[in-house]
Amino acid sequence: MDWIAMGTGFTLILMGLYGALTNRNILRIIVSFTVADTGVNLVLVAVGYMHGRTAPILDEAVSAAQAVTRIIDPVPQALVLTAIVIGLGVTALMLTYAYKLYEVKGILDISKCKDLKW
Amino acid sequence: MVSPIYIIAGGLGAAFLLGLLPAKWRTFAYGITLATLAFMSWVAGSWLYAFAVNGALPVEIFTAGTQPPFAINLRVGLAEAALALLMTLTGLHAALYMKDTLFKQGRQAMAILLIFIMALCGVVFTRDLFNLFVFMELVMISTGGLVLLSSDQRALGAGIKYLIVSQLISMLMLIGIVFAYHATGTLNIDGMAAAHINLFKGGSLAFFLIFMAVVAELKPFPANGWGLDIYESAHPAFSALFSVATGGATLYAVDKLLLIGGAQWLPMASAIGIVTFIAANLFALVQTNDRRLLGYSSVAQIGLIFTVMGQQDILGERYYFIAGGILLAHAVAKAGLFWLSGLVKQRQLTDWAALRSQPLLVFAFVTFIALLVGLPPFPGFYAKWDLAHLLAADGRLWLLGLILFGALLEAAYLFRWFGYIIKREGSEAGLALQPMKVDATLGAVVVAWLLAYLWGQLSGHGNLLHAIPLLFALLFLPLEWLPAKVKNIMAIAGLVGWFYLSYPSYDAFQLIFAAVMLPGGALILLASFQTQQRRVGFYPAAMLMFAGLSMLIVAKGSFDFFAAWETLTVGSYFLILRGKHSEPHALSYLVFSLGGAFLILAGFALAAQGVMDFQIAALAQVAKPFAPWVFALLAIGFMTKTASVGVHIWLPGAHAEAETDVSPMVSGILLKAGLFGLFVLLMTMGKQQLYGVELTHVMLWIGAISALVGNLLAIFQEDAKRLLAYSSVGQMGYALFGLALMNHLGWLMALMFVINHYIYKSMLFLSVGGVAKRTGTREMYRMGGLITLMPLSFIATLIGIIAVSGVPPLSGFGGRWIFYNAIMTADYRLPMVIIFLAGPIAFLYLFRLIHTVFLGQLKDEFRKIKEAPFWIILPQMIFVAALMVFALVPGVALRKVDVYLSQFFAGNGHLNWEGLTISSDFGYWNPVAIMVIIGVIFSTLFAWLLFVNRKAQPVKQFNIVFAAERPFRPETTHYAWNFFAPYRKALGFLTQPLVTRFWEAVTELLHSAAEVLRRIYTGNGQTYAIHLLAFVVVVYLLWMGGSDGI
Amino acid sequence: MKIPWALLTLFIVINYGLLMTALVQKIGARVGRRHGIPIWQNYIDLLKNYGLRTSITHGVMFYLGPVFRLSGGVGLLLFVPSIYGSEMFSNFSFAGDLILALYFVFFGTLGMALGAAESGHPYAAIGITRGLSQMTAAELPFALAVFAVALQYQTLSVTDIVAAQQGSILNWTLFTNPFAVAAAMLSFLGSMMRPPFDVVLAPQEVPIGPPTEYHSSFLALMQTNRVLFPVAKIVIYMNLFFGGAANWPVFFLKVFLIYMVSAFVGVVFPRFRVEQSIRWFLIWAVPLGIIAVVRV
Amino acid sequence: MNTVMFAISVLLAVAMIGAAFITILAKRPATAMLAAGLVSLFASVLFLFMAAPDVAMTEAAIGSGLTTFLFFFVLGRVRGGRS
Amino acid sequence: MIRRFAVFLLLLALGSIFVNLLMGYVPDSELNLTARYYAEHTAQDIGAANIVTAIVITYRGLDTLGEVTVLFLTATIIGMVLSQGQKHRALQRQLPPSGELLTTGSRLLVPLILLLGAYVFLNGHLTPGGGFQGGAIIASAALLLLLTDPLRRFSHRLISVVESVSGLVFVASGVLGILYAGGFLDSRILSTGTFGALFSAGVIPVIYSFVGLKVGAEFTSMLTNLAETEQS
Repeated sequence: MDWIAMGTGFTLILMGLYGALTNRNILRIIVSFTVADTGVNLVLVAVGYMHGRTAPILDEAVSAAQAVTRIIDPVPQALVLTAIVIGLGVTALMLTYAYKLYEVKGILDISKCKDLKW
Repeated sequence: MVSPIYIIAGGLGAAFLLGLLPAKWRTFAYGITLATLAFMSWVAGSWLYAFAVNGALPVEIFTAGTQPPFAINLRVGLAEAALALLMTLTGLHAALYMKDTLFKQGRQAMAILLIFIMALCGVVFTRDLFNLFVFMELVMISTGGLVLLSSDQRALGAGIKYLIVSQLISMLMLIGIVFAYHATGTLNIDGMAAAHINLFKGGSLAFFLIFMAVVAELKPFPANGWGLDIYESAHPAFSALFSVATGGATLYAVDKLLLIGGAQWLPMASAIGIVTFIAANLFALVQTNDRRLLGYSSVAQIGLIFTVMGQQDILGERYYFIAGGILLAHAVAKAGLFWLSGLVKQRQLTDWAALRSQPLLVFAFVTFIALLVGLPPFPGFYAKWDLAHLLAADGRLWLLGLILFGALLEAAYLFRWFGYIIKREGSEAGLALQPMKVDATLGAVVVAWLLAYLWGQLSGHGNLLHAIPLLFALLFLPLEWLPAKVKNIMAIAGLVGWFYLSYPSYDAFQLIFAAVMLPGGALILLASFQTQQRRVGFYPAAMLMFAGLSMLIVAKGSFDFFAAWETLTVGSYFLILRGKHSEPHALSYLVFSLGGAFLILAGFALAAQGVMDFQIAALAQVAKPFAPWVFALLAIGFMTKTASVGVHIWLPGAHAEAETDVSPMVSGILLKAGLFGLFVLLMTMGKQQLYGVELTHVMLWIGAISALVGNLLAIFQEDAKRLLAYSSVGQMGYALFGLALMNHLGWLMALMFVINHYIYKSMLFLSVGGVAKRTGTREMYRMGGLITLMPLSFIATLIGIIAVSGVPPLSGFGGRWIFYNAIMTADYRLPMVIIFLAGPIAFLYLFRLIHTVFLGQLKDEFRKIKEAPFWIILPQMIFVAALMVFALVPGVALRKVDVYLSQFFAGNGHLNWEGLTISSDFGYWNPVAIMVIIGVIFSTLFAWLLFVNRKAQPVKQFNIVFAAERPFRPETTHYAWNFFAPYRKALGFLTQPLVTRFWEAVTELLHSAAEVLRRIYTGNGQTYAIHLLAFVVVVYLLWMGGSDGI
Repeated sequence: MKIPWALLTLFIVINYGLLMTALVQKIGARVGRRHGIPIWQNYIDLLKNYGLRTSITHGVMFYLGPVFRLSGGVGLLLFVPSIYGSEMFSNFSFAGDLILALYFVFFGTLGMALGAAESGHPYAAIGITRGLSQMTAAELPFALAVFAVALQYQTLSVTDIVAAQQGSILNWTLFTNPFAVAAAMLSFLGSMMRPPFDVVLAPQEVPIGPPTEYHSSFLALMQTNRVLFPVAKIVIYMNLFFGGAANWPVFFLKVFLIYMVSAFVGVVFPRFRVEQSIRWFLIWAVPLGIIAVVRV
Repeated sequence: MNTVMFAISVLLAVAMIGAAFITILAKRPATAMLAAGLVSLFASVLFLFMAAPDVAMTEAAIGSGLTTFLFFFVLGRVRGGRS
Repeated sequence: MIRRFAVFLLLLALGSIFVNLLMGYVPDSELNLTARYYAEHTAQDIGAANIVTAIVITYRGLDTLGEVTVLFLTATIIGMVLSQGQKHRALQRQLPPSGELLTTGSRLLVPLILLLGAYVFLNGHLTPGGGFQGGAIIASAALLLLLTDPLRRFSHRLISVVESVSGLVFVASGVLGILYAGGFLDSRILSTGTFGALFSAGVIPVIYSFVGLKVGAEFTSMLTNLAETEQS
């Protein structure tokens, strides 16, 4: 399963980036980036996955003593949690920018936003 | 001592606290912001003090009460504390600077600023890879916020471009981090480093991704378009932060990463860094927008530091001294420049001319660009020195060359900019001065000088700011309010006094140069008495030059020598720039001089082979494979100063356009610095062979061709001062020739040239300067017949040209006589042909000078002009007297040196000074007898002629025999323009400006390359992202190629 | 006491010069089947001009021009020993060696140029530019030859050079270093102000070149120089290349023969323009000089 | 690993890639946004399978929920996002 | 078209890097050093059943603090950017009221959602979920209210006070960690309590609650700020 997730993740990243680098509409760029972000998250979780183990939560099923042999690596999950939230933050920020850009200049086309160059 | 974690906790807490305040309490919120930043700075500062002074050990901060790698830990050591202090202080200044903007945007903006600074400190402190990522994201997002503080609406576009690229960067980094974690089982940086990530399959690839992500934040070429857009459009105070704080923190993050990656990544770091350094400097060359230029410069500087980081394997314990020196210099300078840019209303570089109304701000600007370029006494200078030595010791000469090339480009555009400030149109209206902003900028100036002092103390080479001549020169800065006359007295007293004090310490050889440079300078300074008012900027510049000269003469170590060299170069540049139309010429002077200086640096570095404390005398012991190269580098460097052919094109403009009293200084005195260097070089290294070619023979050719080309070009000049300037090229060619003869008399002749050229060239420049001052033109064909109106100037010129041409009985003949005796023992004769041809040509321009200015027909518009001002005439008359004395008794100056030189050429060649006759192995010469015989013949005939024609009346101007016509207009009768037309027909082809064309082509090539290449920055955010991707892919391919595919 | 002997030398040379130049003119005329001037014509001219008084002047440099000029000629003569082995006629050669003589040549040239320029006459200036231009190229082979000779004898002292040529005619530099002599003689043509290199004086195009404005005693001084200077210069050639002269008859003969070289060339060849003569010297004379220098 | 789980995850992967295609290629921004939300949603299911319930919850709530809403909020304010 | 092709090529290259990563990837069969430590020590050291939560709040608390700050930052920036235009805003247009069903439904649902959110973050140390998820759930309540009444105005003041106070509490508890426990952000300033109980795992539930509140407030602030911009 981890191979599938990882493969899918990488595919999503590449697809997202393709979308982000070829669409001119800023909103579409941002959307494409969220797809790529999801791909990254998938890869991250997949790296922590271990066959035949359970979630890193100690309960009746998994006692503290058995934890070492029963649970999967919790660290990537913790990282992904942070990454998702940060991803949201960046997305929100970009959206705000897009909105503001639209408000100020009336454009959403990144290729028209070239008054700074060279 | 407060734990450094409070820097982070404090910043964060205050940011959250700001949210509690009512939106209206702006002042209170601002107070909290400032207090927090001050607190953060204080904590960082106190730790820095503890580390630096008390030698405390680095502090480890374990969060969550758990040891790493299981919890995040932070580390604060000397470097971290220094960076934190830098960032927090910059932040504090930025907050002060942005007061208006922050008030307008309210507490939210202040919170963002606090978080930004806090996050940067986090980036520096953390030892956990993922934590690094989090802090970097914080930096990125807050950057996104702070960019919007700009009043420039284009900042929006810049921000979104930045965010797009940042998205890519964070993705790469996340993937890299998780795979690195998978490979090593830890997220701790030190843990990963210990685990040798590269041994794990996939681990090195993971590291590659992380490395690329962080490196991309350094804005490497070509993946840096977004950064430039931010620099151009953001609020200047933020641009400063972005350059200084973000740059510094990211560099430190990369430094930490290199721990993990290990030595195999160092070459890649250097490669990326140096490409960025050169590309960015190249592009900056064609910028006209100030902030974008500063952006390119920031990118370049960070690229340079990155290059240095890649060299840490050989830099050893000097690594932090060098990288830190460059980083701090960059930081203070860039912050200062960005802050200055906030004071200037318009955005073109030329609009900065408005600064001229505020000398203090001009001084600030100079300080900043000197910091950036790495001129003494600033940290970059010491860093450059050490870096060059360590690189050269390890044979990384290509890299050294590239670094110096990039630095030269940087100096070129920065000083061009300075030229705009000093020379272009501008008024106070172009400035928007606010006390807060000005204070912040001046604060940076103070810090710059403090750093200069600190780095001097740390350098181990002796602190340049302890050098009395330099301090004396700097003393004139606070005294600028005094009238010029007072300052002139001080300057003269200083020069003479210093000469008197150091007199006992000079040997015969040094004494010649010291006499020309110090009392000689004082003599020329007499002419400066004629200027009125305060003459702001003249004295610090002049005294800087003289300080450099006086330090040069006595320099024992190569470091002192080089420091003095750069000092005098910079000082003279400022002096030359003062001329009315000298902007392009001063720039060309500076670029050539710095280029030469860099060659000298490279030469010393190569010679020292890692010995930091290299003595000049030890040049003699340089081993075989390096020796000829050292020789060539140093020789070319010095010859740039003497304006030998090929690198002479700066001289005519620089000397001709300088002010009346500056021309003699830079011509009569400054050129001797190059000769001094050549002397020292030849004294220590002697003859060297490169690929079987005797290098002194090459120098012979260069000297001869310089003499010929200089003289030839001089005869075709219409501008009197340009004529004299080209004449200097020729004269220096003679001196170089004499030196390259490598025999006793050749050197003696060169020394005689030092004295002679100083006297007659100073005299001629003063005389011509006085004439130009009275007539308002330097075009000789517009003058004519001034002999009756300006008799004293005429006498000075007459004596001057007789002396220059080497006609007996004046002192020029002595030079020629020694020259002939010298070439008798030369082992290589062909170049003599050229030098023989050059000799008579000197007559042509000299005659032209005196004929077209003083003889011939007086023009109507000049009938009422007066003799040149007293203070310009006085030194000329002293020079005339000196010339006579030197002509009669050359032994006064030469005897001791003659003995001194004997130690280099054992046994043969020195002169005999018996009574009044001077004799060599081949001939003899009695100056007094010559003077007496000629004097008697001359005066007898003259007296007789006067006697028989005692009744003769002066005739009217046009009372001449004129082919049946009676001329009535002086313009048509004064034969002066295109004076040597037949000569041009015969030999004009030799004066093809090939060299000029060559350098123009080089300049043109650089400019058009920059113009074409910078088009990759299309302004499209997606393109920038593609650049980044391409950058990653290319580096990947290079890395795979370099490591044969791990 | 050197001074009376020096004055005697001067007297001899001036008289010899006056007669010789007249004689050469006479010979030229006779070859051209003209009657020519009487042999004492130069004396007449000179005395007449010395006798005249002027009432006009163009300023101080106007005086100085002829003074410089003649000082240059006299100095040149007196700094070089005239008669080899004669203490009386060694003149003031103790003051300096060959280099002094070589550079003192320019003294007169420079002074003349200055003086003529002071007249304010544009033609004078044109003549000077031509003269100076030509001189730069004409002096080069001579300088090379001198250098070659000095190298050959390892001395710069004229007396020593002459001494080295004694004994046999084959010891003359003419035979020991023919390239140097050839180069020097070509240069000699240029410095004699005779055709084909006399455009400087340009009797046709410019009234009479630099001396246009000179007359009376000014002209007298210059005329004196015009007879003195060639001889002085030839003395150097004679000493360097043709074995010097041990007594006055040999002196007269050698000077005359050397002078005749330029006179002969002058009647055979047409006149060069300045740029042509510059090229001519560079193409023909300089390579000879270079060979001479390199061969030694 | 049992076959059912494997099949489901393959299906999810295919669905995600399909949705991602729609995101990239869709004409209307709204469609793209919805598709992107779907990608997130499928991903959160996959996370659940991969024993990462915390991540699954977060992805569902934030990645597919809030983010999509944010998109629509902005989309509504820029005239349908036409450039 | 050229751009697309270039992008495609570059992504192909990037893809090959990814493939290399994939090829080099060998799944662990045992927990690695760090994970093993967490598996072994979390229960007695921190007392949290959900090891992810223990890591997020304690071991990697600094990350989480940063993460919270990211949201705070984003919300602040959005507030700052969007408030710039607000002064010039024209009068709101009158919008038709939303449907009866939605209004009633929301009245019913909002308290439930809030409760759910609170449950999620309070139990973060025991079960899946925590402050972020809970915060998002709380924000969805606000979202619902906005949907029913687009003109509804939330108190910015309240939101920012909640935001700031929660943030300060987080920082303060971190600082308390230095004073009373092992270091910054050490959650053991309160007793670890009984393993598996609600009030256990030291200060984790407290922090997670405030994180929940903060995240909720920040999401709400983002949403309302965007909602308050003029609908054009």
